[in-house]
Amino acid sequence: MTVDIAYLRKLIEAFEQSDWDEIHLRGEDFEIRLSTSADEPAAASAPAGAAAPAATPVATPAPAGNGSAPAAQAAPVNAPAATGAAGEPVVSPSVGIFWRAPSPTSPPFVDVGDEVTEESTLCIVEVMKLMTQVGAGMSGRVVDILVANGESVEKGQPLFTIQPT
Amino acid sequence: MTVDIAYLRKLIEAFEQSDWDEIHLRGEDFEIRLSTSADEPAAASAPAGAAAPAATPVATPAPAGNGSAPAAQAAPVNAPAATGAAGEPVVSPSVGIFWRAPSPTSPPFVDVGDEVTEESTLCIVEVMKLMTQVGAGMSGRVVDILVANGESVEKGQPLFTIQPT
Amino acid sequence: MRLRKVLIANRGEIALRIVRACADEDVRSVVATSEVDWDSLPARLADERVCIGPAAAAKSYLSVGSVMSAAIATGCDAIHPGYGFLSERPELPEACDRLGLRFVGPSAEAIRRGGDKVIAREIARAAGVPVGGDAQALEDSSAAATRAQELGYPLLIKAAAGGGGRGMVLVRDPDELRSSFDRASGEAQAAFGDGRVYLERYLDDARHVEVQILADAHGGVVALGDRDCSCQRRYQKVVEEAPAASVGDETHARLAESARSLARALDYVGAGTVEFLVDRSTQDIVFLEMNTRVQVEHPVTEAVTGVDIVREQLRIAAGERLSIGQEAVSIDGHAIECRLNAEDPARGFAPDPGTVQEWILPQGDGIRVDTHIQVGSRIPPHYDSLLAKLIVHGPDRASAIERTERALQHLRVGGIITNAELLRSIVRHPDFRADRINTRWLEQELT
Amino acid sequence: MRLRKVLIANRGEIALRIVRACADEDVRSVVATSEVDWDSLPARLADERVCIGPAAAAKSYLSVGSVMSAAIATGCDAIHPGYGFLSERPELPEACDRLGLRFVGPSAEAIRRGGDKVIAREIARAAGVPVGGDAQALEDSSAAATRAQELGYPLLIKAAAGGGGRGMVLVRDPDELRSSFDRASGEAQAAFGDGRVYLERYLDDARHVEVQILADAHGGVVALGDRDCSCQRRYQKVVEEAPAASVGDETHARLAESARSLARALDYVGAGTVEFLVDRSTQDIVFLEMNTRVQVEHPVTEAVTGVDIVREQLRIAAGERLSIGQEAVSIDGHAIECRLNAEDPARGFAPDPGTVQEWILPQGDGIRVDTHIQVGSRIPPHYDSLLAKLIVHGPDRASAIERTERALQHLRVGGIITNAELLRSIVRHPDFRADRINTRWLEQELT
Repeated sequence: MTVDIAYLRKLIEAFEQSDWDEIHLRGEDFEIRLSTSADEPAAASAPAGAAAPAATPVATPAPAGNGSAPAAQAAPVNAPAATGAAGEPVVSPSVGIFWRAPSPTSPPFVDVGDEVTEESTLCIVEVMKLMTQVGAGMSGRVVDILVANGESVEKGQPLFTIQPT
Repeated sequence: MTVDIAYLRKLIEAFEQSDWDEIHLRGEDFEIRLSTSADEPAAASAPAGAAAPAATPVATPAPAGNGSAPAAQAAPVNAPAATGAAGEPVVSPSVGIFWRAPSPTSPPFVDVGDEVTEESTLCIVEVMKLMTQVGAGMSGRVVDILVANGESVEKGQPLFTIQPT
Repeated sequence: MRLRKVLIANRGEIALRIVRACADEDVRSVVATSEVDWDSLPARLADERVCIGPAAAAKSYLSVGSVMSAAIATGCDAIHPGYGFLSERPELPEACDRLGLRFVGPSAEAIRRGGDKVIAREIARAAGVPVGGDAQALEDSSAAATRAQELGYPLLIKAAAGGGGRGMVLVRDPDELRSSFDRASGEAQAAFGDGRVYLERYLDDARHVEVQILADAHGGVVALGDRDCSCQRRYQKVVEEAPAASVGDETHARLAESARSLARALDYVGAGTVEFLVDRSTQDIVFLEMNTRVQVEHPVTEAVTGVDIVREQLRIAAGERLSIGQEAVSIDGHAIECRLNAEDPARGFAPDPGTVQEWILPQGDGIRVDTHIQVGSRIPPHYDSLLAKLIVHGPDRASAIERTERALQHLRVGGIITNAELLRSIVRHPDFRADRINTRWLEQELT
Repeated sequence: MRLRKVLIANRGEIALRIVRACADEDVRSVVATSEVDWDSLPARLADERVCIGPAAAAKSYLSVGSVMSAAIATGCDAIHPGYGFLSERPELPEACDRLGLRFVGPSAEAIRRGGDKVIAREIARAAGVPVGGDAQALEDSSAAATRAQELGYPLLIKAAAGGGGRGMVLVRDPDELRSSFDRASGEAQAAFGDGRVYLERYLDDARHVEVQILADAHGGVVALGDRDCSCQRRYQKVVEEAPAASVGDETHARLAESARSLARALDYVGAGTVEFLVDRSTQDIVFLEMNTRVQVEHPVTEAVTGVDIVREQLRIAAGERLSIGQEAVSIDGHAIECRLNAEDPARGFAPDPGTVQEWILPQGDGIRVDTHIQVGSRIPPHYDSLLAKLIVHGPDRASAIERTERALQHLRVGGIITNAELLRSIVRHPDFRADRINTRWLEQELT
């Protein structure tokens, strides 16, 4: 099926009157992207609770209209690529979702350059609603963060690089 | 599990006192073959009804005893190999089992060298209890029978070669 | 004496059904398989499996020697034959008796007498069960003509050794009888090695109604209500129901009492089914035949009675008493079974073996599916085409039909052709919904 | 006005359940999926599917904008939220109202008032439902101390915005109250953005009993009997039953009447559940909370009442009357649900995502499995761990337990670790069989 033009009009109208920040729909044979800015949307933000920043809505409908099916795979997992930063890796204890902050509205646990101790929490890995805090396990300085917030991670995948002190 | 020696003894005894002509059992880790003769057993005979020829029983138990699993596949399908005999093929109308006779005790419909007419029945192909008679569809002489009695056949597989007259 | 380990001499959904009943009764199970069934679901779920021969049933599932040998080699103390294959061959219980195993089913004698149409009819008649015609084989064509005159046309000439619709000829007048008699007898001789034939009243507007019997070795004989299996094609049942909703209370009682009388007269021990025809206008009942094994359609009776028939079979074979008495049998609601077959109604119901690519079953309250199929299952060409039985239970016939229709709608099968669309047409049809069908309805209306 | 097309804003077994209920009601279905669920069974079986965002629920299943947009773009006239995700967020029915769609559930107002613990308790109290403690938020620590003295210890400090076990602290004496009050209020503020707390009587030997409610827009309010969900771990239900067999007739009636009163007081329209604690020794009942959506465990109620709760939800949303009145509700037998989760009891119930390699379900009379899993299904790490619900119905509790035990025995799952063995341990346990458990039993006995 393709999208009825009347439905599309109604959708744009609803979007303009809403505080929804970005909409991206894909069906069997259509794709619709509406955004409050012309930029590419940011990645997922943090666990649970939808953030709702109000902005001047600028609708940019872009129905693709061809028969291509949507990609069935989720966000790609970052490969543990060699980075320039030297140090010890902190790896994920399980498969899951990588979260840098305890809630959508909180600041990240750590940033590059921060000093950490053995007890410092670096991130949360969420698996099926179970939140596991990942600790540094060593004292040192965060020299690299290898995964973007909200991405899927595999068990044993390096998440941070820490330069021990 | 392996076969208990007491069970095996009981089986041999039962076989010797029976009119069973050949027994071939395979389990996860054993294989037993009992036969009334030392020869390899003949292939399957004909549709339905167990034949029961009496013969002097000679038990030849042969438990394999190793861990090899039995072959899960049925009798191999004869490839429609090129034969020396020239003529027209008669092919199977469907997947099924090839039977040369209407019953286990009947003689075959045709043998190599027999003359056939358009109306002659050459064989039965059985699929899920439905018996389909396969006719010659031409006048001529049977020059080759390409499949052994009781074997599985595929749709379109050549069954007979007929030299039209 | 408890059973310890049972050899299951069958395949498909009924083998799986028996594997599970064994587990439920705390009895070990061994599935005897042909080569093509080695990796089948029942074989994998049983405690053990043993390959007894090639795909051709004559050398595996139909071989008494192979089945007996497998039972002995694996240390079984009983054999469950399921339905079809060896289940009604007296040679199997005979071999069990000889070799000290128990047979989950009646004695060889009961199978022989119940399976011989002429003998069964004579026993039925003696037990007061209406047989609609003769209980004796006819000498020759002229004896037949005399007898036919007394019984009145139309009549069926039936083979004493026939069954399931095989070996019968309809005759409407003396001319047809004369021209058909010798041929019918000759064909019976050729097909069954037994040329005896008899005459039976032909009911052209009748329902197929059968009674489920359980009998133990202590004299307990229970009728678990009846089933209506009128919806059939070429004597193959397609949709079955429990109870038989079109017959009145008096007929229900008459059927149950007739079936119990017959079971008693046969000294029957085990699960069995007594089949009748019921004339739609007169409600006259006529004994058809006795099936001395568990029936494909047993789950509809389980649904409305709450009795697990296969577990009862195991208990009976162990010498236990039935878990239920006749007075405790009550019928709760209505149940319908649809047989999903790998066959193509558009090509004259030609069987369609192949590999199952998609297999999505309905789910929900009152829905049961008995099946051995999974995605990736190969349907071999060597055996029958039954893929699954959809059994739906509801508080009454109308709601059971509605649930069945929905469940069939939710079924998705890919890779092979099935009769699902025919089943949908049946349960949607006004005649079926109004329960005004007879045994010829399906062939005349929908196929 | 009939529904034409429903957007299902959920995933997993409940999405599939709703897809089928839509088909049964002759309504088109559209499943809104995240990227990882695009090829899931509900998405493939729906009439249409639309991908509304990435795997992270915050950007897909929890995004009101994405769900609303998907409903509009696909021309739906209603949204079914299932359970979890957006099902109890008033923003979704509000958006539906604003944009002219129907919401399959109660009004935003009813969700808001029913979901706010303090308001719900006040409404319950006013409707004559025992609330076991206060129905008002406490000003400060000293007000709490005064009130606690009147109520008597032990007590629970609970967050007004909490639920499902989150935001509660047990206090046994004034010292503990003093030291805990400010922390509890602070944590509630941090977790829910709402620091209001109240005091509730703590029953340390109680059962969790809940009443299923259906209410239509024409004033019809029906209680479909109760369920016992005492078998839980960390406030997550594991095994549920209907009816609650341990309470007497008088308590059944009191629970049903309390639930109906509360629903009427809330002007409730839709399916909902009113949760209570029942003191095991006194049979006192205490209102816990109201869930304003379909419950995971709704099938046990379907089994014993014969009412299809999800279809009733669709009918209610279409403005139709309930198909059943209170006087027609009767309880037939007993039903048990076991939740099969992808989690490892040996590793502290750590979830175990992965790919399902083997998936063999039980079959048989009285057995229902609701699941979205097939062989090859990948269990994503983003959502909850529910794989399947096994629902077993029997004529009484003992036979339902026996059937459940057998059905669990026949279940085979490979490729992922599940809690199947825990479920088997529960139904085999003498305490469970004797029905002498309370809400803390599972954690104390088996985990």
